[in-house]
Amino acid sequence: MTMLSVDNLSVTRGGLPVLEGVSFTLGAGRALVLRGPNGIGKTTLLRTLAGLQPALAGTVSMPAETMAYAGHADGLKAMLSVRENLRFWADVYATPDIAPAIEQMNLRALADRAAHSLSAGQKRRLGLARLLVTGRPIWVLDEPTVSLDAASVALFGTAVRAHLAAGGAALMATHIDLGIPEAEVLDLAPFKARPPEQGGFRGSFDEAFG
Amino acid sequence: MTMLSVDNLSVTRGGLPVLEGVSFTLGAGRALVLRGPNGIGKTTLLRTLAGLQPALAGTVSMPAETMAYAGHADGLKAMLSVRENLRFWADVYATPDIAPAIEQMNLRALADRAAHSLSAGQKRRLGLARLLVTGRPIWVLDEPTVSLDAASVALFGTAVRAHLAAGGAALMATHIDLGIPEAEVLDLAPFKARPPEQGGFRGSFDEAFG
Amino acid sequence: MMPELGKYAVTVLGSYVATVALLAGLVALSLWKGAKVKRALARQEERMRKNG
Amino acid sequence: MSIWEYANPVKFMKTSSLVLPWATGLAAACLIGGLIWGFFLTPDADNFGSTVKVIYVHVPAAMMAINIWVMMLVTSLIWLIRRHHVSALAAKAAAPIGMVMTLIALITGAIWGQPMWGTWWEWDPRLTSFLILFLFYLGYMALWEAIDNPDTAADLTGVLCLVGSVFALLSRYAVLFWNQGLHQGATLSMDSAQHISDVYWFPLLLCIAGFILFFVALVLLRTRTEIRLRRLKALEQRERMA
Amino acid sequence: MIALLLRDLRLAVRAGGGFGLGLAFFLIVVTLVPFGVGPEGGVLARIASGVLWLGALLACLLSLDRIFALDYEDGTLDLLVTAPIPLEGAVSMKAAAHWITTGLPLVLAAPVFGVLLHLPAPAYLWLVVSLLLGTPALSVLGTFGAALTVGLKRGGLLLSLLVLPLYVPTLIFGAELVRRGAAGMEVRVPLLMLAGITAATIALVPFASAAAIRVNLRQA
Amino acid sequence: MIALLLRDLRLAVRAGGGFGLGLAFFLIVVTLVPFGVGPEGGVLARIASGVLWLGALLACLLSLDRIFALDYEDGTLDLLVTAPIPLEGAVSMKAAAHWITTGLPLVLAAPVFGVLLHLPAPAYLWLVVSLLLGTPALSVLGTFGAALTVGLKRGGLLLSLLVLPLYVPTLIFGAELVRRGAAGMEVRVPLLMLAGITAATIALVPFASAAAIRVNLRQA
Ligand code: HEM
Ligand SMILES: Nc1ncnc2c1ncn2[C@@H]1O[C@H](COP(=O)(O)OP(=O)(O)OP(=O)(O)O)[C@@H](O)[C@H]1O
Ligand SMILES: Nc1ncnc2c1ncn2[C@@H]1O[C@H](COP(=O)(O)OP(=O)(O)OP(=O)(O)O)[C@@H](O)[C@H]1O
Ligand SMILES: [Mg+2]
Ligand SMILES: [Mg+2]
Repeated sequence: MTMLSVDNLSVTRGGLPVLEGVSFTLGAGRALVLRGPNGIGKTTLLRTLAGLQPALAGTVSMPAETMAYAGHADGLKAMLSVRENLRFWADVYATPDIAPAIEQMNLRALADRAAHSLSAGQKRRLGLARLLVTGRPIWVLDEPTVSLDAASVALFGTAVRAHLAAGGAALMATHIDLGIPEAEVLDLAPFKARPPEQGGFRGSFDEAFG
Repeated sequence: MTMLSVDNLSVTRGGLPVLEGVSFTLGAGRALVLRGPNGIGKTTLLRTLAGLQPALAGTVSMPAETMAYAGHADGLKAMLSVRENLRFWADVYATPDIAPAIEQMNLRALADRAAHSLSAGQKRRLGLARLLVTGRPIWVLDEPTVSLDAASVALFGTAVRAHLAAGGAALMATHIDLGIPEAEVLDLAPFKARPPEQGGFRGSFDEAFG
Repeated sequence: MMPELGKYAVTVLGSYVATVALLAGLVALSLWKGAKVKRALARQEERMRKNG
Repeated sequence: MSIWEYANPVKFMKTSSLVLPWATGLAAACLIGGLIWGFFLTPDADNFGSTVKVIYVHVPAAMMAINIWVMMLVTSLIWLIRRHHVSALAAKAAAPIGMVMTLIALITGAIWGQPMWGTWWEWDPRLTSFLILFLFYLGYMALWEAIDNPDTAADLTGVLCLVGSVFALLSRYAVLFWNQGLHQGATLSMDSAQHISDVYWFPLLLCIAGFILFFVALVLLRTRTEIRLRRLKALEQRERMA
Repeated sequence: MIALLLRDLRLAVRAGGGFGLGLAFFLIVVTLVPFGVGPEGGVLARIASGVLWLGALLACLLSLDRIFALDYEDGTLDLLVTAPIPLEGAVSMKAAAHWITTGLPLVLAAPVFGVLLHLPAPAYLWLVVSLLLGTPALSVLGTFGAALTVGLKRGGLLLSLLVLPLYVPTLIFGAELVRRGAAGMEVRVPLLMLAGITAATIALVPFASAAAIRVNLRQA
Repeated sequence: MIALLLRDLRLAVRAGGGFGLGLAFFLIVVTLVPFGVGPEGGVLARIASGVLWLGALLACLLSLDRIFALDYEDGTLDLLVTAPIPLEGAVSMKAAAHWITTGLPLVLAAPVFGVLLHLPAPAYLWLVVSLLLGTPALSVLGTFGAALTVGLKRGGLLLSLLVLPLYVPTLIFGAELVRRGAAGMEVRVPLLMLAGITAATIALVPFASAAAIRVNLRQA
């Protein structure tokens, strides 16, 4: 069953097209990894899918309220404890229980620590636990394993696999190994936007101009 | 020739010891990689070496003004261009020229872009270019290759090797492969601070109390 | 027994009442917080003794 | 044995638990004795009428307000120089008492001003300096509250107390320069020419002693609480690390 | 949505920006005014209502600039926009939290500060009424300004520049209400205007704020 | 060290916190005052010098809170502390940059604003002199407050609470200097005091600020 389908999508950053003609579909229980060199437009693509910015062309279709997004920043409040941070997002998404997320991301020992006193990797783990409490089936993740040690990467792999097994789907951008060998890989390099002379899209201002 | 020697160092975070009895030396032309799980105290150790926080016990000896530190955050000003950011640090460290750093980190195409419009990996590359303009022989780096793609990791490896060949030294904490196989590795897990009952240090207040 | 305060009764009584109320409030707050912290510390020490 | 031994928290806890009951008892005795003496057994004054009785709360509170700040300055310096935790915690414990004393001086003064000067508040230098002192207390306490690492908070509030003291003093001169006031001069001096009559003087002395002892007892109590709180934090943290 | 309100209140209390601070700032402004304009009771009484209103405005302003900026910087705003609560509601909750931590304490404490400035006796009631009616509009307009400047570092001064002109009608009717009330004059017009402005602001401005945030995120 | 000054100035210009904004804020405060206190020229002239000084103080304050916070958050402060320039010098440069972007424009523009408030003619010279002598102290004390609160999110209001009481002597002598100068009275005492306070502040306070920053970084 297809949960997310992207058709001929072009995305812009700062008014300039960065990727064009991206198409893929994501079914229940499947994971897709986006790869590509720095600056190719992975973050831009994911933000577009998350609805944070409009697409230049093409269509994105998925059922409403099925997607959870996690970007480069974790969205943690430094002054709140790990538990309070999770509790807040659970309330926003109206999920009843945060205990499983704390267990799965191995945060029990840290649950009452203020977020600002966590190490870089511990913060990231909390950011991933937030995903679990959204209860959303489609995960859209931007470099989820940055700063994680090997054990935590494995933990993340387990969480993703459990999510897929429960009928979810995951779309992830990364440069490093996520520990999910069964995921398909989409290299974005071929979709790099061409300059207008070669038939690429024109930037928002170019277009209006000529 | 020894450039940095650390002897029986214990470091604290938030008033509590996290690592104890760490000793190593770093000679000219050598690189040392610190490893260890999230939260073991890599960042804390590096910050202590950089003089940002006092050590609990032990000694750190290195010649004055020989160390350049780069932490989790890059210290970039979003509103300044890549070139202006580098120029500023070059002025602070009184190094004459930023062109080689721009070349080495492949930033020429981005040189006049404002830092806020860089992608995560591009920002990181700029952070590393900053190191090159310090002109300092000892590099102390906290997870330098986060967010970098394979090509940029290789670029970083080349820069480190050039630095070592020029008689520099590098101390780096990381979870992932840095692409510098000749570096020695120090695993910090054995140095985890013991609780006081087992003969470990007491926290700053415990000490006064007991 | 009450001294004759004349037209300034409100002034004098008001000052005394305000002073005593503020001091009493401060003392009550200090005692309350003291008891609370003492209890919390006892609980914590107990727990740490049990766990090793 | 050096005096610094008392800066050891354990030693401090032991000694203070011995001193505390005595200080409390003495404070209660002086305070109640002095206030009763002053309130019931002193005559009205010609120029003040019965409002002269306000002096027994107003003046001791005003004196304590200043002296407590000085005490905080000294303990902050001890912390910054010798790093005795008890010293910093004593400063933290004293600040709310000082703030309340300032508030008492301000409120009783305002109540007193209404019949005497015909206004609740006048921008007289004495009153104005007290208002500024109150602000310094507020800032100091707010900074303690805002920082959650206890040693960092101790360091920063210590620096603030130091800089603040200098500027509090400067403000006093500035305010005097700015407005000559209505307030009473210092009649507490030992100079007999302007000495207030003994009838008021002795109960006032007793009240002042009472306020001082009250402060000592309360600051001991609060410092004990702060020490426990500090230890609690240290233990909690160690538990988490384990 | 209540979760957001509670979280913001909790953050305000934790992060050294709690209830007391707005008040303390207000007290300081009131203390500083006589240093500037001289201590004579007559002059002070004339300008008292204006000073109190200006103080409220500034206390509001100083606590505003980080209202969205913090959420923007740590990525929370991205996540909130993609969360299943309407952004307009989230913005209103932010404004409510801001009002509870700064506006409300000011309303309650204003009479005490009135004493310091020799505010004439009949003005006290009107001071409280005018602040109670007017300060919610200050918070809501403030969130609008904060939404416009959310992407900027050092938005502080720019924010004031955008927001202060929007405060003018509230300030005029608020201060006028106090002055007329104190003088025993007719107060119906400023009272109704003040209430009307606040009601309309609360109802409409959050839509503008939400739109501004969406635009700012688009290029982040 | 000059590099730091230049960088800060450039950032101020780029990031929407440049020269103009302090002035614009000042202008708005000056315009709002008549709305608050009523438009009679007599009252305005009496309070004009005080209002101008208070406006300068607030314009300073609003631009302060991010003075170190931004550098702290993006990691620059860590790097500056490990760089080969003394932190005390860096702090002074920050204060200088702040003064150039907020204090100096106010000094230059104050006479214009004086006109709006019917400032009496002989006061203009003294207004400029007092602001010129006094505002550097405001910037330096402001950096001290900013250094104390650098680790805190939403430090804005707390910062004001810490800093404003420190501004009292400067404000009093500054406003008094203008008042006396305008009235043709002796100005030597306030003039000397103002200059003395500013000189001592510039010489000593940066050490306290640098110490506060080091303490704050220790636990970062
Ligand atoms: C809010 C207002 C007031 C404040 C902050 C205040 C402050 C002080 C202070 C600090 C002292 C101690 C002086 C010293 O020991 O040298 C004092 C003493 C005194 N105050 Fe006030 N005062 C206030 C209002 C008043 C008023 C309204 C009156 C009466 C008209 C008054 C009458 C006195 C008297 C008689 C003394 C004792 C003078 C002496 O012998 O030192 N005060 N006040
Ligand atoms: N505000 C902006 N204005 C103009 N260009 C921008 C802006 N932000 C990003 N870009 C550019 O858009 C391109 C795509 O950036 P994006 O962040 O999507 O890359 P990415 O694939 O996520 O890279 P990384 O792996 O480094 O995170 C980059 O070349 C970047 O420099
Ligand atoms: N402010 C603080 N107060 C108390 N404990 C803290 C504070 N900051 C960090 N810690 C704890 O100190 C320990 C060491 O943290 P540190 O950041 O040095 O780890 P790290 O090895 O760099 O981890 P990572 O690989 O995740 O970056 C961690 O367990 C962390 O939770
Ligand atoms: Mg990216
Ligand atoms: Mg780390």
